[in-house]
Amino acid sequence: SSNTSSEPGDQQNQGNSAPVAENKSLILATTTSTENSGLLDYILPVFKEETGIDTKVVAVGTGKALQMGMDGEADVLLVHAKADEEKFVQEGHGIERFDVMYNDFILVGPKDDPAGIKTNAPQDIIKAFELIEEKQENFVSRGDDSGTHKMELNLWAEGNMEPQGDWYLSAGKGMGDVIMMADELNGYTLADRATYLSIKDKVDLVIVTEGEGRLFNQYGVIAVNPEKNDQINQAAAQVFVDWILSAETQQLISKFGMEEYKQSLFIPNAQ
Amino acid sequence: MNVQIRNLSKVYGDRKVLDIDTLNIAQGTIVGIIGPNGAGKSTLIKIMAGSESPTQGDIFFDGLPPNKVTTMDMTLVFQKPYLLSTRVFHDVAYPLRLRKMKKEIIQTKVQTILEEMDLWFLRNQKTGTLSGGEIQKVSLARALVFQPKLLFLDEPTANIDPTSIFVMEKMIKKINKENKTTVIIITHNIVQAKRLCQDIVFMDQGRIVEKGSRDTIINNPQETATKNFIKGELII
Amino acid sequence: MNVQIRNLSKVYGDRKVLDIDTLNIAQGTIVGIIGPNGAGKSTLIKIMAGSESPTQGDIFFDGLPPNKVTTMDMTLVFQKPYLLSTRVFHDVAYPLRLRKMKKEIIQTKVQTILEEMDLWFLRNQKTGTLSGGEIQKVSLARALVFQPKLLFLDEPTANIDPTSIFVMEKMIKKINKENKTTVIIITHNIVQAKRLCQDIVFMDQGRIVEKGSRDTIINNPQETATKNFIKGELII
Amino acid sequence: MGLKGALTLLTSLNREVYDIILLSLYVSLTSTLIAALGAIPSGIWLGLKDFPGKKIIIRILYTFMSLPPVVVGLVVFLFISRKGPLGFLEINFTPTAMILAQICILFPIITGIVFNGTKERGEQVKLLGKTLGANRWQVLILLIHELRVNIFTAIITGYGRAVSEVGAVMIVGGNIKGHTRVMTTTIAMLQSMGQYDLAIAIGIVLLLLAFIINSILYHFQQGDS
Amino acid sequence: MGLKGALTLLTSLNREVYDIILLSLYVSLTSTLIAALGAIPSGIWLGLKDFPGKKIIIRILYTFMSLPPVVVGLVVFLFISRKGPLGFLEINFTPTAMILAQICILFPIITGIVFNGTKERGEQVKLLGKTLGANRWQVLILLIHELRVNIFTAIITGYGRAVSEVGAVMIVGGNIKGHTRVMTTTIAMLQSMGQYDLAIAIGIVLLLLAFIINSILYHFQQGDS
Ligand SMILES: Nc1ncnc2c1ncn2[C@@H]1O[C@H](COP(=O)(O)OP(=O)(O)OP(=O)(O)O)[C@@H](O)[C@H]1O
Ligand SMILES: Nc1ncnc2c1ncn2[C@@H]1O[C@H](COP(=O)(O)OP(=O)(O)OP(=O)(O)O)[C@@H](O)[C@H]1O
Ligand SMILES: [Mg+2]
Ligand SMILES: [Mg+2]
Repeated sequence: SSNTSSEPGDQQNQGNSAPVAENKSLILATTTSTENSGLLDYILPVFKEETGIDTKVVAVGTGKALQMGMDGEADVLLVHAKADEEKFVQEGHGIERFDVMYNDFILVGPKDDPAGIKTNAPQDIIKAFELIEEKQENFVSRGDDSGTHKMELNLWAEGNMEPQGDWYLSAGKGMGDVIMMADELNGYTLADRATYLSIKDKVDLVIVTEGEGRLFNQYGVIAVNPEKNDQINQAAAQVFVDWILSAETQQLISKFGMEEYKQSLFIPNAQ
Repeated sequence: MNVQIRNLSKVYGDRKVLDIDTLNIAQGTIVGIIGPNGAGKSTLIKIMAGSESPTQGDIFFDGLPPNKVTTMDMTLVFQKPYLLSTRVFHDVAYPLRLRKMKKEIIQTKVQTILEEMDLWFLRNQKTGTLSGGEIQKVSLARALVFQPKLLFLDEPTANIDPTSIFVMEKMIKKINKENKTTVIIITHNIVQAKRLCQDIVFMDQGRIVEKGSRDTIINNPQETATKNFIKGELII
Repeated sequence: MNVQIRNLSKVYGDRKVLDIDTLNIAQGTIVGIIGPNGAGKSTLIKIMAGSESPTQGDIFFDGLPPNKVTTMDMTLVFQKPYLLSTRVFHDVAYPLRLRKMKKEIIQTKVQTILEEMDLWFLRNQKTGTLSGGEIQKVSLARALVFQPKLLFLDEPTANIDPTSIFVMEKMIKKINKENKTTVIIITHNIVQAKRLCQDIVFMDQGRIVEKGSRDTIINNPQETATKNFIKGELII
Repeated sequence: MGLKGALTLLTSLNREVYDIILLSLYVSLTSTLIAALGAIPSGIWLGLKDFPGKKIIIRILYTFMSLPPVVVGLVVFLFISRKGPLGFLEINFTPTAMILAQICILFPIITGIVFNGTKERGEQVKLLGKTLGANRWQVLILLIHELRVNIFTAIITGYGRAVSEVGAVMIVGGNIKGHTRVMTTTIAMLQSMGQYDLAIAIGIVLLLLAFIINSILYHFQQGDS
Repeated sequence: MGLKGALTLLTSLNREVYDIILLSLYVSLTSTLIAALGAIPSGIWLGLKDFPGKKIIIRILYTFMSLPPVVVGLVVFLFISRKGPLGFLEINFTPTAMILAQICILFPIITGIVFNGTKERGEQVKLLGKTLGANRWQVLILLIHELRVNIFTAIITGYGRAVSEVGAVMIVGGNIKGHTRVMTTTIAMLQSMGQYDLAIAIGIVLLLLAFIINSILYHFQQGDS
């Protein structure tokens, strides 16, 4: 089924079988950033109201979320590691991947910015990493195979650097924890904007690098291949995919965060 | 109930603490077991009562190996009594509750026996606070209350004062008479053995040295060991 | 050591189990305490030995309240002895180890006393496996081994066989004579009290009913209660 | 600060908070109860019976008192996952799964503590029961009565473990809002979101509840002794 | 599968794996040892002494047996964080901090179990010691000797908790590779990365070590009894 590529129209039709799906809840495996930022709490009640489907959100790292998809433990995935996601679909674990929304990664660091990144590399992440390595300033890495971690590793590789030494701390923890650790250790870390904003007033960290193309953070949605096992709630998964890609939901996503942060935390970009 | 023992032995490590060829105890008798410390008296009585397993040998009650019916009809008062951590009344009532008797019957039976043994005033005391003699009295009361057919007593009056000893002995004699209960009692009090028992068994180093009627063993023992042992006590 | 007691009482809930105006025990004597079960004998001896606190009253040793020096020189053998969960030898050696004696001296002293009391063969046995009488013997040995100046014994021969009783009494008399140890012994064995003690105290219901020399109390008691109590025992 | 936060939280009458508390209680009490029902007789039995290989069983039992909750969670997860041998039960990400995982953690703990208590005094109690005519079942009841202080410690220790444990319930439950979110998973989540005050406030609520539960159990243990 | 994985892991002679194992042992043994040194005398003392307010202290003690590791971790973290009162010690994200947090978790557990054991038999032992002339210190030694089975259970339970605990060490240690990564945090991390096999393999290594530690402790407990 790996070469099966459904047109959105098909899905719309399949989505009509939703009533069957309603008596079972839908398991959505996603990243901590979507849950901890409050986005899902914001949009899922609308989903429930419109479709009657109860969504169970399991918030884990992207690596684990994909693993859950491979094992058929989740019905639908909302994650952010595009290359891995495409591989996931290619290998037949998912039906098709769709862009849903994006936000961006940012480099955060201590207010006094000991590596001088704010002045020397406010929009150049590779340069910023070079400065950190050069000055051996503490850098806390997610180290957990998450989407953010993968992005970070790509950036080091792109700059031909192999970070190691006492200053490079691989934590193996979630985004919130890692931001807190960076704060505590007066270090830098690569974070997704949503999580940073939600935690900003608890830490002294400031954004030192942002707004360049490489820091683009795309989220995608994938319905898990129903052939994995007969418990997969494919109908509901399709309803969810269709719903999150719909114009109304996209509109809803764009409104999230405006009130509290005066900016959208996720920018919808479904085609 | 009568009791027969055949080739009974108990070995700990390389020490044989019990080694008995044969012992027959007739229904309805009171039999005393006497002998020096470490002779194996408690080991013997515990094995008979099913509280310890022999290394080897057999025991028969009324000709049958131990079974559910016989064990329900016998009991053992341990040398170191264990009282339940509750109040005296409940401790004594316990065997009756095990036998699912009616509440009123339990009340009557327990009250009767506690009064007979001058223990009624202790009925609400926690067993953990009793004096040494009181513990022994309560544990005898608990054994007598359900009128067993076979009663094993391991030095039941060791901590009892001279006056109360007579009460205890009266109770033992009474159950033996009224209920035809066979009683096997270990005691270091030769005078008590003389007062209570029809037959006496003298043990030493795990073996039965001599057994016979009270008069034979106390007044006219055949073995020197028995003579010496009995003589010890009677010197005043 | 001599002992003086003034206005001693012990109350549990609303029951006064001990109520003693005055009791003086002279240095170097052996004093017996007799009386019915629950009379308060163990309570009294435990309070004297500092193992229980009185509700009220004072005790003096050689005129002084209990202090570190006197408590190091006295000991109590409990009615229910507690042996350490180790082997007999180590249990008996324990008070000597507490006193930081040299290893060889400990070895000699423990061996001597175990041999004197016919316990040497048990030296490597775990205390948890001893017979009732053996436990009492070991706990007496453990008390005697460090030659206390004041020795409290609570029914120390209740589970001892007639022959061994003489050994135990010999040991008690010996420490009293050689070491001038004051001995206070509770017993239900009137004959034993007669053999051992110079003075006897008769207690009932927490009070001292009568005290005096052995001959007075046993052969010529003044109080009816004492008479009845003594009489009970001597009927054979 | 924390205590005040806890009280504010409790008096806020927030439905979600109450659901979380109730689910915590349900999961930890149910798993303690079920584990205890199996573990108490097992511990007593181990304390009394002699059989070949007992020594090694005991060591394994002690070892299992060290079972890491995360591993237990993972193994249970693999068993009940859709692909797993028990997948047909469809209990993944449900309170039932959380209870199952906690039972695995508590069982060796409660058994181990009861076993040790029984070893010291159980034989004596059993013999007494038997000499007075108690059958197997009655002997068990008697043992539970006489060893109640020890059994109480075992249950309290087990409950303490259940209610405070986060690793296993997080994995098999998934911390799903409204379904499997309990106090500890909430605390862990809040902690990772930097909401320390709220995390500690819920921690204090958890302790207050433990205090109440312990007091109730203590009351039972006292009985008429 | 898991056992084979564990063996492969152990024989791989991977330096990183060995460091993680050694740090786990160091942290859990040190915290058990320190907690036990304080908790054993405390438990004994509580079991023997009567004083006003004892009942309430006991209830609080039992309650603290339910301390959620995450909360303990968080509170310790706040104390030793840069801005916290003990920030000057600069022990955040170090093994010392992990030990500190675990001591807080183990202390009530060990104290509670020892307390219950002492309650049953401690008074008798104490009185015997005193009548034979033991001073306070010698009485304590005697009590530890006589209550060793119970104390052993307490230590095993405590160690089991320490070595399997993840919530507190994760927060105060930070699971930093090469610095504060222990077996449980590794397991949790691997689990969160979906690497189940490796997670279970490390879990089995953890249990093997627990087995060895328990056997050694058991050997001591046996002593000459
Ligand atoms: N587990 C054991 N290991 C070794 N020896 C044991 C064990 N149990 C009992 N014994 C020994 O067996 C002997 C017999 O014990 P038993 O209790 O039957 O004596 P007894 O005749 O009742 O003595 P007493 O008059 O002192 O009560 C004792 O010497 C005792 O030390
Ligand atoms: N904690 C308690 N609460 C209530 N009564 C108690 C408590 N402790 C002891 N007693 C009572 O105090 C009385 C005296 O006890 P004690 O042990 O001193 O008696 P005794 O003279 O040594 O008796 P025995 O000859 O039986 O050893 C007993 O009736 C006992 O039940
Ligand atoms: Mg005996
Ligand atoms: Mg007494």
